[in-house]
Amino acid sequence: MPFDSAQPVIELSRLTVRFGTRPILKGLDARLYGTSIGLLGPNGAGKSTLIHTLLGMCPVAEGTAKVMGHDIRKEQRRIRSFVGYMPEGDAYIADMSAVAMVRMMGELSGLPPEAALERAHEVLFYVGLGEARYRRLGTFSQGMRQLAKLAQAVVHGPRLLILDEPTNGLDPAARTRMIRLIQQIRSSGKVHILLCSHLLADVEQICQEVVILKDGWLIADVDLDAQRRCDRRFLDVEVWDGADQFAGAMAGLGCTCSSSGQGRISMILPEGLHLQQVYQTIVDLDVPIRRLSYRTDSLEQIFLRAMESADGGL
Amino acid sequence: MTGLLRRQLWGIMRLEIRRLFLSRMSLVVYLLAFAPAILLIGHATFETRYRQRLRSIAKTHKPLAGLDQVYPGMSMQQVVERLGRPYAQRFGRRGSPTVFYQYTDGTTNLTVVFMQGYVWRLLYREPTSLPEYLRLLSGIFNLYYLRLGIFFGAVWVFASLFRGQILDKTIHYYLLCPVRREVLMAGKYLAGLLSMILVFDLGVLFQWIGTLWLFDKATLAGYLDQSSLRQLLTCVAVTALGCLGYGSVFTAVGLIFRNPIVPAAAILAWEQINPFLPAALKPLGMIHYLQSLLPSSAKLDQQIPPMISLLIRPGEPARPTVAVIWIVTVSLVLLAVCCVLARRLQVNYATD
Amino acid sequence: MSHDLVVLEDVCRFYGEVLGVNHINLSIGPGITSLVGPNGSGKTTLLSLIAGLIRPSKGRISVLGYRPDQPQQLMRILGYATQFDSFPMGLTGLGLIYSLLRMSGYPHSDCRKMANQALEQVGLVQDSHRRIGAYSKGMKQRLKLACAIAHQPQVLLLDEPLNGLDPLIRATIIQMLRRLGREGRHVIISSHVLNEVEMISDQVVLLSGGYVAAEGPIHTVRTEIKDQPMEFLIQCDKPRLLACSIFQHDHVVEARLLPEDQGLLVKTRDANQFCRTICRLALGQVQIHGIIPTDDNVRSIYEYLVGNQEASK
Amino acid sequence: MAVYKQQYRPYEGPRTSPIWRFLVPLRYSYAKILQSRLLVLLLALCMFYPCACATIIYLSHNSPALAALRLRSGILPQVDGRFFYFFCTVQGSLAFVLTALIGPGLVWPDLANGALALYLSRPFARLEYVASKMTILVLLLSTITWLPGLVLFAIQAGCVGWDWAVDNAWLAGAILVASIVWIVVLSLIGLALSAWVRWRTAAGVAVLAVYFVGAGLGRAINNIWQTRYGYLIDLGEVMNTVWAGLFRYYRGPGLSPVHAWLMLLLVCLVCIKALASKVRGLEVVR
Repeated sequence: MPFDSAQPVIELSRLTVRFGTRPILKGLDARLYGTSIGLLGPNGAGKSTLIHTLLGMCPVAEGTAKVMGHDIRKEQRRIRSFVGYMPEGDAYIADMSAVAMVRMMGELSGLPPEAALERAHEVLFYVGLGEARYRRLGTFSQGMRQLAKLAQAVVHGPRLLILDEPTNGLDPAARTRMIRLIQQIRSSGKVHILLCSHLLADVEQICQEVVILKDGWLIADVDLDAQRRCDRRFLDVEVWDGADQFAGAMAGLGCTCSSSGQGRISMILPEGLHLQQVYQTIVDLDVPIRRLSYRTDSLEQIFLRAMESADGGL
Repeated sequence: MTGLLRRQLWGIMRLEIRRLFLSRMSLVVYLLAFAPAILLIGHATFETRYRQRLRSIAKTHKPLAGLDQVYPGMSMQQVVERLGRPYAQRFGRRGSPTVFYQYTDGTTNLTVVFMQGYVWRLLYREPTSLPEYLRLLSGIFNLYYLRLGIFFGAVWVFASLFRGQILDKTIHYYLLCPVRREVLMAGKYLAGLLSMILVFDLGVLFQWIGTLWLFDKATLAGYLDQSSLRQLLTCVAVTALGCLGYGSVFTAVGLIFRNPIVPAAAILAWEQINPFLPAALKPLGMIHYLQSLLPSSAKLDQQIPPMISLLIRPGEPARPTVAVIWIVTVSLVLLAVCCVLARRLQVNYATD
Repeated sequence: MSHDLVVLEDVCRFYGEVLGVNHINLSIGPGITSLVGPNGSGKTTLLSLIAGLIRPSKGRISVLGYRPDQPQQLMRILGYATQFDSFPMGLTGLGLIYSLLRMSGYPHSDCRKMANQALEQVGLVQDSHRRIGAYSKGMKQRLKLACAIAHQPQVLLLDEPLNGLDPLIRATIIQMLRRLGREGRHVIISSHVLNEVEMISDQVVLLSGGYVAAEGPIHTVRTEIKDQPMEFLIQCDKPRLLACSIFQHDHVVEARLLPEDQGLLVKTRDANQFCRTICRLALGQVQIHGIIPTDDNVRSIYEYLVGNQEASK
Repeated sequence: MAVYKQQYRPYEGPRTSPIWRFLVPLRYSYAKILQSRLLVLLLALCMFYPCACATIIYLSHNSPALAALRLRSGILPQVDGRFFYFFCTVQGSLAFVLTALIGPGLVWPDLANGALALYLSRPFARLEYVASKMTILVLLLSTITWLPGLVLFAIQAGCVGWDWAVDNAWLAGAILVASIVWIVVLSLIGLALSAWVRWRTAAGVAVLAVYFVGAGLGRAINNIWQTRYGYLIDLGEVMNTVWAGLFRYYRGPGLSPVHAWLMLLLVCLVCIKALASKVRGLEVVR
């Protein structure tokens, strides 16, 4: 890693932001070091506000924050010059060609016109808009506009890439493509990524570290790899049919079974019950199974746990 | 079934009326409807205070003779000898050799303009009389209200009934209700009509109130005796009919055209050139009939320039019954067309 | 015409020269049905056709026996949450639903009750008196849902209902949809998020380029795709040994060892038979602690049936 | 043989100075604006009156040419404050039409498609954004107002001589100030309306409406109240008063120049306020 790991990417100290009198962020304290940080939280938790504050679009009421060691209250311009931002909503200039817009954005970030042109072509190829780069952005489809947004966010070679809901509204193929791109950018090792998304599956594929906000408080800062547990007592089984029969038999062995429809059964194995016995039951009953696995904690469960414990803690 | 129908109609109307009255868009309509009333009322307050002031000045600075006793060419001294000291005097802009003397006898204000010591101009300001005000009112109604106010109000309100919601991408909420499209149409139209009539008739009333307020009871009683109250009632009725007629026209326009501004401009042009059209073409339009309904404006003609009187007077006025029947029939036909259009309306914002 | 099915017979719809949907034949029963497909494959068109917001160029549609061009009857049993994030101006959340119910002809007290119920179901009661203009994207999304379910329709059409919702609310909404599905209502959802589709839907309709590419329960659809052998990830302690024994069977066409003992990838032509075999082998000397189908999901079906066209674009 | 994998690369080249960065969007806007034929045609038309003026100035100092055209020298107007006042009035109206044509397309498309977030998340401040958009109008309007005005002044100076130029230097200043004030007011109005009116044609109409409705209403107020303050909402009248003051030309009774200047200031402030509330990186949530 070429990064100075001693310096946090984002450092928040008692960061408070208010809209009018309504507090949106209530004194956040955190030091985030990860190369790819996920920002999660329910609607209205202040995720977007945090991003806007980091970019200097919201006035800070109290406290401060540092991005790569630069104070957001004093060095806004500096921060914006090394941050790439992909906003959540539609953002494009309808009557410009993709290459012209990306180039202009590059120039606004301080690239000389020629360099900006080179970079514009390069990043558009890179995000896969090579064929369409002379077309007007107004004629682009939703997925292409998302890609163009990503292209303009990386055109100036940022050191921190802030992505707000990058996969929103994309169809599955485009979503896969977008995630692969972000993974590639991350693994180039030259960019930190701050990703904000509701789709936990996407966050899971991209991020190492996850920060969870709720009602303007920071309630959890999780290292994903460390948190992913694999509990050997929880078993998921899917069968083609005969779910009830199978569940009955397993209950006979002391399992707690719950069926969630379509032949899906979740079981909690009692102490001492061996997996072999489960297979034995399957073979004996001749149940046509199609899946059998231990349950791993998904990000969703981590998230829900965090929310619950926050409720309890408050 | 009729109970359900009534409930549905009312349900649509309450939502629409609220939308029409309370949204920011409705400010335009209020402005169109109340602008003349506001001006007139403002003027009335100004005028009353001005007259009070003149009266109080006249008590202390009564001129020695009638204000008509001075003539251009008199010297400053002569004027002062005849009328006494002015209650106010003012000098022209720096360098210019003019002096203004003000006199008043309690009702009329006289400004004497001296150029290098001699009367150059006499500016009388007399209180406007009731008939003059009524002429002004009828002019405002004819030239502004009928041709522009109600017209643009109708464009704004009725064209947006459907088109506005299509542009907003909100029409589907209405179409997804278990309501016949015809009922929806009727509800929207009625809501638009009610609010238009309310706003614009209030506008008319305020204009009259603002004007009549200036006069004392005696003058007004004489005026009401002349059964000129009919003029007011006619204005109110014509406003309502105008809303009805233009309303149906622009409901249809809003359903047919993607951009109602263009046809609205075309219709506006057509209505404006109505007086200059050959007699055969005149009846094709609303303004001809609406004007036919207005009380004959023969009294007004002397003081109004010929171009404008041409604009105000319909060439060959239609009979009131014919006019009303025509307007109502055209509206009904257009509403029937609207119903058919509403039935065929599809929600497809993407390609719009 | 069947009275508990949503039936489309040879339905076509064109917008000028642009294709909306083409020759759709579907009959959708109770339960949760998901429409899946790339952008522009006609999902929204299909939903709007069923709701009668647009008319088919050709073909017939019947929703539980009602025709879409009779809104006064159809809309009593149908609710539609569209993809548009727009609302009539100047209303509160409660006001909107209340007004819409009033418009449908319910009396005042019923409207209040029904509106509150609907808002409660989507968890918006607290914000029901705020103006919609001040709602966040997720709240708007939920409000649309509430509008659609307020009159307790038998048929519920939802266009991207989970878009922009946070995971917590997503979970509650999914629960609600499941409940509606269990109650025997027709819930038709269009969605882009395939793992959610997989979690909630009883059956999928896969659209591509305006045509139906596949329909039915997910696993049935998967087995119908004969030219793609099914793939399983077997997690075990002795992958090499297992690979040797597994190759004895005819239906196994390929086995691949993953690096770092992550397991063994096996492709088979007969999934059912394969699972039986594995279970039997598990009783032997190999400790198998996971049999995970890697392509028996909507994503794989999607990729097999639609993905190729995407790649060529 | 070598294999180069296409992948993301960071940028490590030089950066440009931030001072002139607001000129960047300008370049792209001009490329777009000058593609419109209507506009180029209109610009050419706007040059008609200055050309005519130049001819008049030239002729009035060239008696043989006058004689050849059989004109008496008295028929041509004097080149003085009045001459330039009329010049400003004509070119000012044309500038107004140009603003109505171009202004609406400046801010609104960025607002509609959320492009502001892209601009303002870069080292590019709101002020710079407005400045860059304003410069578009200012440059364009300059080419039809004070630039030809000063050229006319130069021609006159060339024909008459240095002394005239020195005596009448205030005229050149007046041309400059008059034009620039008008341009600033116009471009602010154009930008503000473009930011507030959500539809391009409507914004164009709104620019015209500000002018004509103001004029109409102002007259109405004057008539009903018998005052002159109605002129305050008549933008054309306000501007003409300011110009008349600058060119020392008496137009008869009207507004006082102080009131007119104050009104212009008020208009500018309102427009700036309107712009400031719309040009933001994020939507304001209530």
